[in-house]
Amino acid sequence: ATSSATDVPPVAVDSAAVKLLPPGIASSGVLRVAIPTNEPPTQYYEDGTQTMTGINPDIARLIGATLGLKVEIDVANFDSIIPGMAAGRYDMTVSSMTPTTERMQVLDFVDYLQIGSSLAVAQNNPLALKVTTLCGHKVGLLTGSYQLTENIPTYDAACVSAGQPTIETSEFQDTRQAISALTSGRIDAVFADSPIVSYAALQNPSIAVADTIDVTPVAAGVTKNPQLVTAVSAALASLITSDAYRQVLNKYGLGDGAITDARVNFAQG
Amino acid sequence: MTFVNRSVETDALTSSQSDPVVPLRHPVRLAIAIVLVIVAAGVAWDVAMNRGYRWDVVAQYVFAPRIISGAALTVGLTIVAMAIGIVFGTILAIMRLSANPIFRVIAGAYVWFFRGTPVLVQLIFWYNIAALYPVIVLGLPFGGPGIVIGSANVLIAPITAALLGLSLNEAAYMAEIIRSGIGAVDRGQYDAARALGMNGRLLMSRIVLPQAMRVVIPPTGNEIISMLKGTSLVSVLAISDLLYSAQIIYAANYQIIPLLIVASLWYLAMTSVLSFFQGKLERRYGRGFDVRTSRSRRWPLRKAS
Amino acid sequence: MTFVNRSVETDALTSSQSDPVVPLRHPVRLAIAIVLVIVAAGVAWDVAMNRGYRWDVVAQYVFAPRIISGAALTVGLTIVAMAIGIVFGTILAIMRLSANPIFRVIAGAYVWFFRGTPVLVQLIFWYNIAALYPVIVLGLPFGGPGIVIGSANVLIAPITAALLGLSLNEAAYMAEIIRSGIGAVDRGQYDAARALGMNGRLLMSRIVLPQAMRVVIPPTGNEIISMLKGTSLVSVLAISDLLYSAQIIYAANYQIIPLLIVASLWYLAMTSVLSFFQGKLERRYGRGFDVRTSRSRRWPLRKAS
Amino acid sequence: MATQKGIMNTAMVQAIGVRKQFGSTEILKGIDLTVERGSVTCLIGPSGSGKTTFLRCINHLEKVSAGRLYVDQELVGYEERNGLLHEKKEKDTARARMSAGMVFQRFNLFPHMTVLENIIEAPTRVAGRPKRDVIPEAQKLLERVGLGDRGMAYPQELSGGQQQRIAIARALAMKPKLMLFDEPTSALDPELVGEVLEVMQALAETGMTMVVVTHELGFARQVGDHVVFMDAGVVVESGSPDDVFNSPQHARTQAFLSKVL
Amino acid sequence: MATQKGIMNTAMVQAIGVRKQFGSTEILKGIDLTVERGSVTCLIGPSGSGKTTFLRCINHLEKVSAGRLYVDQELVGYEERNGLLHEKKEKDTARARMSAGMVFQRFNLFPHMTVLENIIEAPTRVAGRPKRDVIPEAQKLLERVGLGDRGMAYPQELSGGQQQRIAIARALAMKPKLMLFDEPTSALDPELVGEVLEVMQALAETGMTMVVVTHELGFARQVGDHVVFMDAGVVVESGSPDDVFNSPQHARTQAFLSKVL
Ligand SMILES: Nc1ncnc2c1ncn2[C@@H]1O[C@H](COP(=O)(O)OP(=O)(O)OP(=O)(O)O)[C@@H](O)[C@H]1O
Ligand SMILES: Nc1ncnc2c1ncn2[C@@H]1O[C@H](COP(=O)(O)OP(=O)(O)OP(=O)(O)O)[C@@H](O)[C@H]1O
Ligand SMILES: [Mg+2]
Ligand SMILES: [Mg+2]
Repeated sequence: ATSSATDVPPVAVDSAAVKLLPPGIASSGVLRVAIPTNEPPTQYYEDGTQTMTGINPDIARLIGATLGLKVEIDVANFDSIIPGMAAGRYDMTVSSMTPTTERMQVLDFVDYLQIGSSLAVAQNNPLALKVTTLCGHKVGLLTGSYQLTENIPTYDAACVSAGQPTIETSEFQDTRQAISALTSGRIDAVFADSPIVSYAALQNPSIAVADTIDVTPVAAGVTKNPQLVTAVSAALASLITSDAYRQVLNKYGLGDGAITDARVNFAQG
Repeated sequence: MTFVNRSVETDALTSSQSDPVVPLRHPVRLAIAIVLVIVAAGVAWDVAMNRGYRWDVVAQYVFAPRIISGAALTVGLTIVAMAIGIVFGTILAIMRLSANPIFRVIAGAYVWFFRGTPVLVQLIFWYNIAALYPVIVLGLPFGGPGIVIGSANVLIAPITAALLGLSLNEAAYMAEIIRSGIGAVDRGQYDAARALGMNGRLLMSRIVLPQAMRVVIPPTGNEIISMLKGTSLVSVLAISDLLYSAQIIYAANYQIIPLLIVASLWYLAMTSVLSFFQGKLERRYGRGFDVRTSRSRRWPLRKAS
Repeated sequence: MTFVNRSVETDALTSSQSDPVVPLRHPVRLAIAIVLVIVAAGVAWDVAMNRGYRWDVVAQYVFAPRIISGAALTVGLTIVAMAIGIVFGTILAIMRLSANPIFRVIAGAYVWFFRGTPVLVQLIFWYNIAALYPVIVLGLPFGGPGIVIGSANVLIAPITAALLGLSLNEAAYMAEIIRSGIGAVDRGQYDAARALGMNGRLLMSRIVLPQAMRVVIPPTGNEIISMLKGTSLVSVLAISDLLYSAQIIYAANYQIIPLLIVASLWYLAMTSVLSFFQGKLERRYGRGFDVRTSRSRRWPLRKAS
Repeated sequence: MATQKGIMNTAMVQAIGVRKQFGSTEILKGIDLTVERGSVTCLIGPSGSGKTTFLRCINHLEKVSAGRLYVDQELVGYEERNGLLHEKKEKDTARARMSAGMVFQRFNLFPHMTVLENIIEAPTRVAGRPKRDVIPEAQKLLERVGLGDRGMAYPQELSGGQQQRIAIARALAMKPKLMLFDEPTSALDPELVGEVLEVMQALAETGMTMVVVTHELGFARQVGDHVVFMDAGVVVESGSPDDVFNSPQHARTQAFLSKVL
Repeated sequence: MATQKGIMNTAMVQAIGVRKQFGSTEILKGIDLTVERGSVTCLIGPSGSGKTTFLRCINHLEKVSAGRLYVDQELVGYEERNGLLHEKKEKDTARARMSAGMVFQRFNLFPHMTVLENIIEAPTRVAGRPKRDVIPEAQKLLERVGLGDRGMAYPQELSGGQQQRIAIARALAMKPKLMLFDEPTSALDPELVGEVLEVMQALAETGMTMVVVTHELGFARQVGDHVVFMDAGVVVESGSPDDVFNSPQHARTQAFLSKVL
């Protein structure tokens, strides 16, 4: 129980995947991974330390171990991750990204986990909301999130065809700000990634999870480099069959999120 | 030795010493200038050519509706928040200079508090005030009875919270600026105005404030520019100003640098327009003040002319 | 009618007219003051009592190690960035006032550009400059040959990017402030100094800048306060300044308002310390300047005394 | 030149034991002085003797600390009701100030207004008179001070002598009963002094009551009805110009005059 | 008082056809003037006639536009090499300025320094002399102008007359060969004028070459060797004080003197 967050269960090195690595990374022996800033529980500072823990950093460490590389975790704000990858500052990012065709112009993606979207509402759900009954309600979402760009337009279309008002969305920069808008009664619900919503509900007795849907894969982003993406996909392909993978998922209560197929550049939506 | 006594040509910007004059050369200055010009040109050339900037994406988004509406919101917020900030700041400045110690203390405390806390905190406070005060009650303090005015969430829409936060904060800064402007008005102007029977509001509005303007305008220009950019803080309230609109777009397509360039181009355009009007206002309110003062500002590399 | 001719008491802050004098009452002013005091007390009482503020949580975190190290980083960044900004801003101000048009244009363009673009963009730019210039090359522009100095990613650590962004941006604002300060120095001071054989650097550093200080200090105080709070922008580079440290904590425990209060308390403390030293400096550099000017600042509710 | 003599309250200015202190230093130490209607009184004295302070008291710009000061029969700074002195409201003081016009050493024209705007500012804004009445009057005043064509100029564009003449016109525009001058020529180049003194002399000849602080002894001798020599907050000597200048009684007066002449 | 007479280059200041224009307006229209070593030359003339501009040219604060101006045998603003006039470097001009001391109408003491610091600033910083040598000299200068005990005061704490005396001491601390005064008493209260003129007279008696712009005709008469009347950028008349004041030849001189006297 005293294990530090940097400890991930041991995994075997996949020597076939190692052979696929681009020479630069192979010779340096280091995989530089960008992890977004603090967002419990997917990534967060271990209490009182500067060490990142959570599902994303742990998956990154497992990928590194499979490739026989030392993993260097760099914490960066989302705004500076993508330019940083283009700049060659990082090789990969594990940040619960949903792969879309638009984003694939900038990065290559390899699936590593599937998560759903959850709806958080006030305790006891006074408005009896479900994702299908959001028409005309105020819903907080994360800027640029999959829920905002993919789910909401579909629901809106349904509302319109049912002759109901569309959903009133508010876009927040941070899911926490959406949650606090929910607790102060400014909005009726928050629709976001299920791990974050479940964690918030755990911390905050005045809100509850009302609905979870749409379990879809999220992917690790890799700089546009054909060698690197094949190496990472090979590593993930062997990783998802390992015990270590399951142990890590279970540690964060995401056992259902295991994937069986580490697809490359498989666009959602 | 010959002495020149011929009449002098009247095109006099250059020395018209009638002997052949060898103007002073500044080899070091010239070299520095040439280097700087080359560097500037190089940077410009590079920026235009470097494919990392993705000028094609910039061109695609620079007039995107979302960007335009974000820019409009930024301008709108800035205008309203600055207007309130200036008016309220003027009142605070006058209170701080008042003979009434209570006014002085209250205005001083206000400035101390609002300059001392981050705008972000103030914005979040106003936005989430319902968590603290679910209903807004007009009533006696210390738990006395009161009249319920309404739910905080209804009364304080996000945009209201944004305006409240930005303008109350701005008022504190403007108060300091206007106070220093009032202090720069010559004492004799008060005497002259009072000797003519002017007083209170009239003295302030007709004599003191118009003259304070000259000193107040440049730092106010700084404030407006800061406010234009500072409105991006309201994105914590899920309001899409210019910068946040760019962020929303790149959150979806990851074209971060081109979209930041788009936002920067808009900010630069706004700042330029503003500087233009600031220059006009400065000239307008500088009118009637010592021309020599303005002459003295070109220094120190000027030659004794 | 009786005329008083007795000698006058020397405790003279109040009118010592020897007839019984009825001092002027200001009923409206008094009423306003009372209302304001009651409102202030009510707000204070409410803030202390409202359980929404969770003062227990505030007390628990106010000296948390993470908050303290965030505060230290904020102070450190502010000191270094302001120091660079002031030095570079002074050089820019002198360039803008130079007789050399190339210097004027370059300094003007610098100020225009850096005041006109958001610091956020500048920070991201410096941090990710490698995306545009993977290796930093000292060489000829327009694609000419050059010497490779090193990889940008190695050279520009997040903290370097933060300092570059903050200080280059600050230099533009300081340039405007110092320029206005230099402009406020009396022309006669230049004449007197030059008549004594002073020139260039000596004239600037011994005569002009020390006198400009008086005008420069108050807006510089504003700038430092803004910088203290503005360092929170560096959180885009995942550097934990004071505010971001508080945000990290509330991200985990959702105690948003108490942690924002913790941050605000620290900011208020810093601002207060700063204002104290600013006051000292203002007095120090105000020394030797017209006392009457300062007398004239207490207005307009003062009675003719 | 005094037009009418009653007991003492027909005087335009009547000071009885006027004292003024700033903090704990006493600047005026009991001034007794009477300025008759229509007379020109010249105040002379060394720097710091309290001349300006006394003039400011007359114009209600300072409140006396003790003694009584009447201007046009009205008590300065206080109102007497039921035998008690009530401090006057700032509003009433402002109104009272309108009865006297004041001209300052450093002109103090409003730099952000044209000459004409300077002159019509108080009549229109303070007295609330319509512009169409005030402007022709202002024009006449400008002509009276010899600057009929400079109405549209800004003060900064005028010479010191011209500015001071505008300041006189501005004060006259409020139709004061009394004009106060505080060293009106001492900030002027010597050759510009004459033009201002000329305007003042012409004004004196219209019967305006004037109190003039001045070092121009020639003017005092020629135009003054009365010369008052002040030193260290007291009136040392006063009388006709001839008496004071030609046969000063006090050593202090003699010492001062020897320096200034 | 002239000590030595050569052809023309023994003069301290030699102006030949000096012209100065600002933009397209010509302020000095060909000034010819010689100031002998050890003499006191008084410049008089109406406002705007170019007296200050000429004084500033002598002190290299302005560069002449045409004609030649020699100060202590050195050409002002230019160097002659191979028959060509080369503009001087700012550094050399600054050095040249040290040969003349200048006293301004508005004193221009450095307000942020004490009196003593004002005086030792240039000798230590510009001439680079050690403080321990300069301070005793400065103290002597202070005593010479009658202010030996005010070294630690700030200029603002002194009266105008005292400030002007400090300004004289400050200029003398650089041991100039020539002293230039630009209306040194015109910003002073009349009673303070005397003390400054006294210091100037004492200085003249030591044999210092002085050029004094002044309206104090008494001083010019008593101390001046030479009076020059300027108007509209030209020298209208010059000669001994007696000649110029008592029998002015030009109408303009007469008109001016009638105003100032
Ligand atoms: N508001 C004030 N507070 C404190 N002291 C003052 C104030 N106004 C004037 N004094 C002091 O009162 C004294 C008299 O000043 P006043 O200006 O009346 O003299 P004055 O005779 O007009 O002299 P001057 O010829 O220099 O104008 C001076 O010592 C001055 O410093
Ligand atoms: N730097 C300048 N640029 C343009 N014009 C100037 C400048 N300096 C002086 N002048 C003009 O030159 C003329 C002569 O000025 P100068 O100060 O030499 O006169 P003066 O004889 O000293 O007058 P005064 O007695 O008023 O001091 C004036 O009309 C003035 O406006
Ligand atoms: Mg006075
Ligand atoms: Mg002059």
